[in-house]
Amino acid sequence: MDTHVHDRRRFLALTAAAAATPLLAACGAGFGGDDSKSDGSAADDVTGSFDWKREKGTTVKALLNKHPYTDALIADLKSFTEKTGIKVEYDVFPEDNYFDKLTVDLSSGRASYDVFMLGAYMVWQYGPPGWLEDLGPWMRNSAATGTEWDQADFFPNLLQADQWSLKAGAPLGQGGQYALPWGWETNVVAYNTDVFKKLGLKPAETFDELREISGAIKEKAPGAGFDGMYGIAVRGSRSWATIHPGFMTMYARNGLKDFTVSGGKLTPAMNSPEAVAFTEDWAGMVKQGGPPSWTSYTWYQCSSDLGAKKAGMLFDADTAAYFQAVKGASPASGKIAFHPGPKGPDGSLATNMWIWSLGMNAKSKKKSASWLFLQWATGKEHLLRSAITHNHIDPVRKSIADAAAYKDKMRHLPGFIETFETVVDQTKIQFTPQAQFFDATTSWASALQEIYGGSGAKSVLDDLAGDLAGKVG
Amino acid sequence: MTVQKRLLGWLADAALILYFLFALFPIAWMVILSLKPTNELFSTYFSFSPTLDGYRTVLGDSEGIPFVRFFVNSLVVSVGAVVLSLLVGLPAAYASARWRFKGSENLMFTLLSFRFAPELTVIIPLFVLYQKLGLFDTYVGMIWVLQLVTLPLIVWIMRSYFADLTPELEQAALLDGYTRKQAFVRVALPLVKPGVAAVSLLAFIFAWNNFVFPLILTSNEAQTVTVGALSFLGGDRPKYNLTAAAALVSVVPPLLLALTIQRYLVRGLSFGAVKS
Amino acid sequence: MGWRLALRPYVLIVPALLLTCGILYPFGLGLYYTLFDFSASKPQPDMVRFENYQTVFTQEAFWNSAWVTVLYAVGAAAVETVLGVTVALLLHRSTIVGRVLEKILILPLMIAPVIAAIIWKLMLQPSVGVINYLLRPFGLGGVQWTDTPTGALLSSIAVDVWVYTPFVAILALAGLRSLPTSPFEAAAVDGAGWWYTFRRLTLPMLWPYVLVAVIFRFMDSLKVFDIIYALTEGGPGDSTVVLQIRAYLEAIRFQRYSFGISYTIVLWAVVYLAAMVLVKHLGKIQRKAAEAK
Amino acid sequence: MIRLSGIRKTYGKVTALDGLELDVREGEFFCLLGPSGAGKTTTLKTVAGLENPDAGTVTLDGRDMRGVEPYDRGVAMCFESYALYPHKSAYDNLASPLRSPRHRLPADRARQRIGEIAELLGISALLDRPVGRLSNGQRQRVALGRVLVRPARAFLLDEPLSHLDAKLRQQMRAELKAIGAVQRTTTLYVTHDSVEALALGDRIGVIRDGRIVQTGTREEIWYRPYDTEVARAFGRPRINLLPGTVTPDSGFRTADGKVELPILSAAAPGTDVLIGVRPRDLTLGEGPGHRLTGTVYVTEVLGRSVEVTVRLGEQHVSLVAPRGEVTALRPDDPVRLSVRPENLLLFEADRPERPGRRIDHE
Repeated sequence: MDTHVHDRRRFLALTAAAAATPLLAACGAGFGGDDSKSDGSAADDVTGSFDWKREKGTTVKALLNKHPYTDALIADLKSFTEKTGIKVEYDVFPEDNYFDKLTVDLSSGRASYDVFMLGAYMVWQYGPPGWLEDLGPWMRNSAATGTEWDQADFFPNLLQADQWSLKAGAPLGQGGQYALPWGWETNVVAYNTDVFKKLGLKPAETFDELREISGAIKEKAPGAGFDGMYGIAVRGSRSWATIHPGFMTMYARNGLKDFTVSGGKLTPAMNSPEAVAFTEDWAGMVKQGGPPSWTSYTWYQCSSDLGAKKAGMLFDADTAAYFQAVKGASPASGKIAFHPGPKGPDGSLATNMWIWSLGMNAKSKKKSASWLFLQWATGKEHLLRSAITHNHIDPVRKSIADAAAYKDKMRHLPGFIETFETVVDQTKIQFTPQAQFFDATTSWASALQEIYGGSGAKSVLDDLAGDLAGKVG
Repeated sequence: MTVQKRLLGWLADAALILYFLFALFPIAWMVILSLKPTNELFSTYFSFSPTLDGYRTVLGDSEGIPFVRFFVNSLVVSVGAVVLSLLVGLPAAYASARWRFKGSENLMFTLLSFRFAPELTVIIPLFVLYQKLGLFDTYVGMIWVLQLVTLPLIVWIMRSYFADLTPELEQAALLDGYTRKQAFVRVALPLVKPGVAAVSLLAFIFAWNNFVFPLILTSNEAQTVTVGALSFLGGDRPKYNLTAAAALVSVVPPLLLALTIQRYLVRGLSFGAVKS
Repeated sequence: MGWRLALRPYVLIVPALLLTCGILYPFGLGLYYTLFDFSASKPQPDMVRFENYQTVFTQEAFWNSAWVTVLYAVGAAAVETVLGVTVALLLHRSTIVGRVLEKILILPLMIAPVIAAIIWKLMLQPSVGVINYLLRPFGLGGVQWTDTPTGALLSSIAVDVWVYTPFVAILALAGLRSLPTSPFEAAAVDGAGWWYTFRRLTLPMLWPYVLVAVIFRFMDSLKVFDIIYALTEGGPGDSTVVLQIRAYLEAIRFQRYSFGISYTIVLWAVVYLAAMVLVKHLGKIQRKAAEAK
Repeated sequence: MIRLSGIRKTYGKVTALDGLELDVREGEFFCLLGPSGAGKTTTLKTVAGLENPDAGTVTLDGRDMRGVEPYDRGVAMCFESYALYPHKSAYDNLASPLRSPRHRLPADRARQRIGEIAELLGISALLDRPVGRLSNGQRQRVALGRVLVRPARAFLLDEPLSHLDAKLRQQMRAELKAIGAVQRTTTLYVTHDSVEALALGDRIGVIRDGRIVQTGTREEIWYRPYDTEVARAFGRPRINLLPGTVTPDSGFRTADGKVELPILSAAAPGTDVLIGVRPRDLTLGEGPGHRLTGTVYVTEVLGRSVEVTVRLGEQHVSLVAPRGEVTALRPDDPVRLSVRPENLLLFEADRPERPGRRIDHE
């Protein structure tokens, strides 16, 4: 800062003088480029032969989101401690506020947590400031990683989803591995078999059919003994989370892009004529066959409506439907079937996904122990156990997806495994990676609400694109 | 009493009951929710198989959420915040009510304005600061930050309270041979007791219900019930029954406090709240 | 020894001052942050002086949010005032019904606003919510409470009203209980009607008490966050994006810390000014009320 | 002995005391008389150390009291509001000084002392009552008791009788003067009631706008009032003040010429003056001194005597006559009045900025 700035600052003398130290400390420690990139990875310090007991006696702190995967993890922590002698302390936070918590924590540049849960989208936000440890060197170091971890066993698209070169618009699957897939959700259609049978419906194979069926259910189901039932539950709240499940999946199946990338420059594409037409159709579907008060719908409302037999279909994470479908979970248990959902005009089953991943704090002072924890938590042994005895479903590992015990467990849900197997290879992150993801998708959700509320899709999406061009480009 | 008057009386009672229907229905609904098993949450409205499982789960620390610990944390932190605010705020309120010293008006107003400051202004700086000072996720840290909630309320209301209390009582005590401190403790303080009780209750409730500060500034060690109650919503299904049960359990301390000081509550605020 | 006397009030106030400084410090820090372009994508922030504020004031989004915030605050404070005073007046008659209900008046205040909003959201959900269920016999089963901009704003205000009306009612009731009885007896002897008594006696004398409650409520609802966050998240569209929601999104969700904090500083300034005006007004009203007595 | 010199005290823009000088002698019962807002209470509180003067010195028994805390000044004060502790019983109020570090007595001696005082004030039966359930008169006694119960260098009594009804006030006045402790102890007594001041005060100080206007015995105040205000303050019915001018032959003449009186004071002819005569110094009918004639305007019975208002030209004067002498009088009846020249007081005419001062005899 030059002297001119210094003068300028004098009027703030009191606060500034008092404030300067922590701010600079925060900047220096939290965002400083120099200390994190200087000399290779801490993984290189691990040499010799692989040993689970290497970090015996250490304690690792984990920040976890309240989730069935988490329940399964916590239930199994004892075996990790037995195996490694590492103690795991954890904090569990409610999903609505989990990322606020994590974001503030990471941005402070402190290592209050060594490991934490995150989604692939968060890599785009947390990666560029250097908050996330690149796990690549750890995976590649045979002294740090046991052979049984078996990297090849992961579905490759999942592993790639957590890889990025930290450059806006650069495709995933290149650069550092900033998190490891741990559990995931693919976005498909779940439907109430009772109402489909009664009304003689078949799962939609095209988007037009989906819209038709949605409207038909809303029109006819209440008269056919399904009190208050509407066609299709999709998220609609003013949140980034509204975009990524059903909407983005269908958007992608229509061959649409959020941004176009050329020469490293991102151009918003949600206002392309095709995208405008699609968005109009989507809003129309919601109006005709969607939930009342759609603009307040998060996955809580979507999934509970399916469970309460108020929604004929749910186009959202397969797990959201799964937890309503399992025996005794809801009135609709046993009456929920799964289907990949409508194909795109060209037959595409491109599907968007959410990956609960595990990441490591770049500022962690216990990286070696943290890596052992990540390795164990994403390893076959734990994941298989939690898939079978708990509800850690939608395995990230092929070996588990193929395991007979797992298939047996899921078999009673009509179409679940078939659907999973159909879409798994075409499921990937359909968004263009960029750091302003949350701003972009929140505005996008807001735009959807406006279109749903009756504003012209073209002008709303043009505004959105104009706004985002400034922020993202 | 004329027929017309009696009729009006009934109408007034009916209006009152109408308001209380509005005020109490959500709480009644929370009670119903808390007694529902998870799988009947949305299937029926008023007919269900009531179960105390919700409460068992919440109080049994299952679901991975140590709610009982959060409960104790909330108690420690809220009581601590109110007690600290009283210790510090009562003398300040007294001083500013008794002596019109230089800058007292502005000082008091600034203090009040903290009550209305957005929590987000401080939350990030405070987080950095707490991490540095080791106050993150500690009782001390929470009690400190909750002063933002409790101190201005207590100072502002108690100040008007002291201002309404004639200074001659303490002056009489001085002439009786008591020191100023003794006059404050033996004469002024007992007289503002109802006000202290009422304002402490309000401060306690606001501290107890605070959400953003504990969310960001605590983890497991000092986390409080409000954040805890919300934690039950996550997981495989939104478990409103557990959230409702947790919320109802966490109403117990403020409710008990309110019942204890019931006789002070309205009286206590009656002359305190006014003079500025 | 004279100086010791002059110093006494300061001595008493010092602990509070110290504590205030403890609170002030992070505020100063926050204020200081706003002079930089501190964000996740700008790891090494530069001083930009007042650029953040310039951006805030030139953004259409800011003015929209400011407008929504004012609507919300005025709406909530107004309804709470009218309803709270009405409830207090009804309770003040001390009928048997009133005495029983008075004991539970404070209950809604004890539910954390964020939880209250979640429960309300559940109750207002047309598909499975109990309110639409109960309204079905009246043909109102299909009302989509939060689905339009107006509906969403009104629903949020309704939750605010639910939580905070007891606060106003308690203060108003306290005021009613402390009014002198002689003017009312005189009015009764003069045969004054209910409305006259209310307008000419009750209201002017009660007003200072109510105004304190109104000030607290108005200021507090200007910085509403919990309720809207849990109920509408700011939607539909931008219709309920109040300033604190915008600040939250910017500072925490989008990680533009400096910019987000600038929003809160502006909000604070607005609240500060509004409070100053109201408190001045309060002083005037109190003097008037004192004369009325 | 209490001495205040050059005391100034302001509250913001309001000046409460404006260079006040006051001297209360040892053992004296001194009444400070003045209208409300004159600075009486502030004076008392300044003596007690409850208010710190902006300038000037307070001396008690010759010691400068600057910086001496109230509890170290050894004075006892009875507040106009009584300032009884509302959360305590009458007994506890009386016991309060005796439990303080300054005047502590062992419990049994305290009880005995309180018993004596309660006996003296006739409140023995009330001691267990909370003060909220005492009548005004009873509270006043308790407040007085709290003053008397402890040793004091001086008593400061602030309108102690003002809230009592007339009969009780008269009774208390007598009792107060009869209390031994009061007789022995320097007492500064504040009142707005001139009758009270005349009845109680060994000396009286008249205070106005934060200054002492006049100090003196009741005779001095009565016969040599400093100005028309002081003259008006004492005596009911009020003194008659007739406006007029000094004639070239050193007489007094009203504007309409209906009243002419000789004057003993030296005043330049043509000066606007007020001539004062107290109603009781005017005699109905023939008597010694000057005579005046007029007509009856109105009569008003005051117990055994009657106040007669007589029209003298355009002026009215009041006089008090025994009832027996005036029973026959009807309005408009012509009457004769007489007044002794030595009972005539001559004042400068009142001016907007200050009341007219008395013009002294030669």
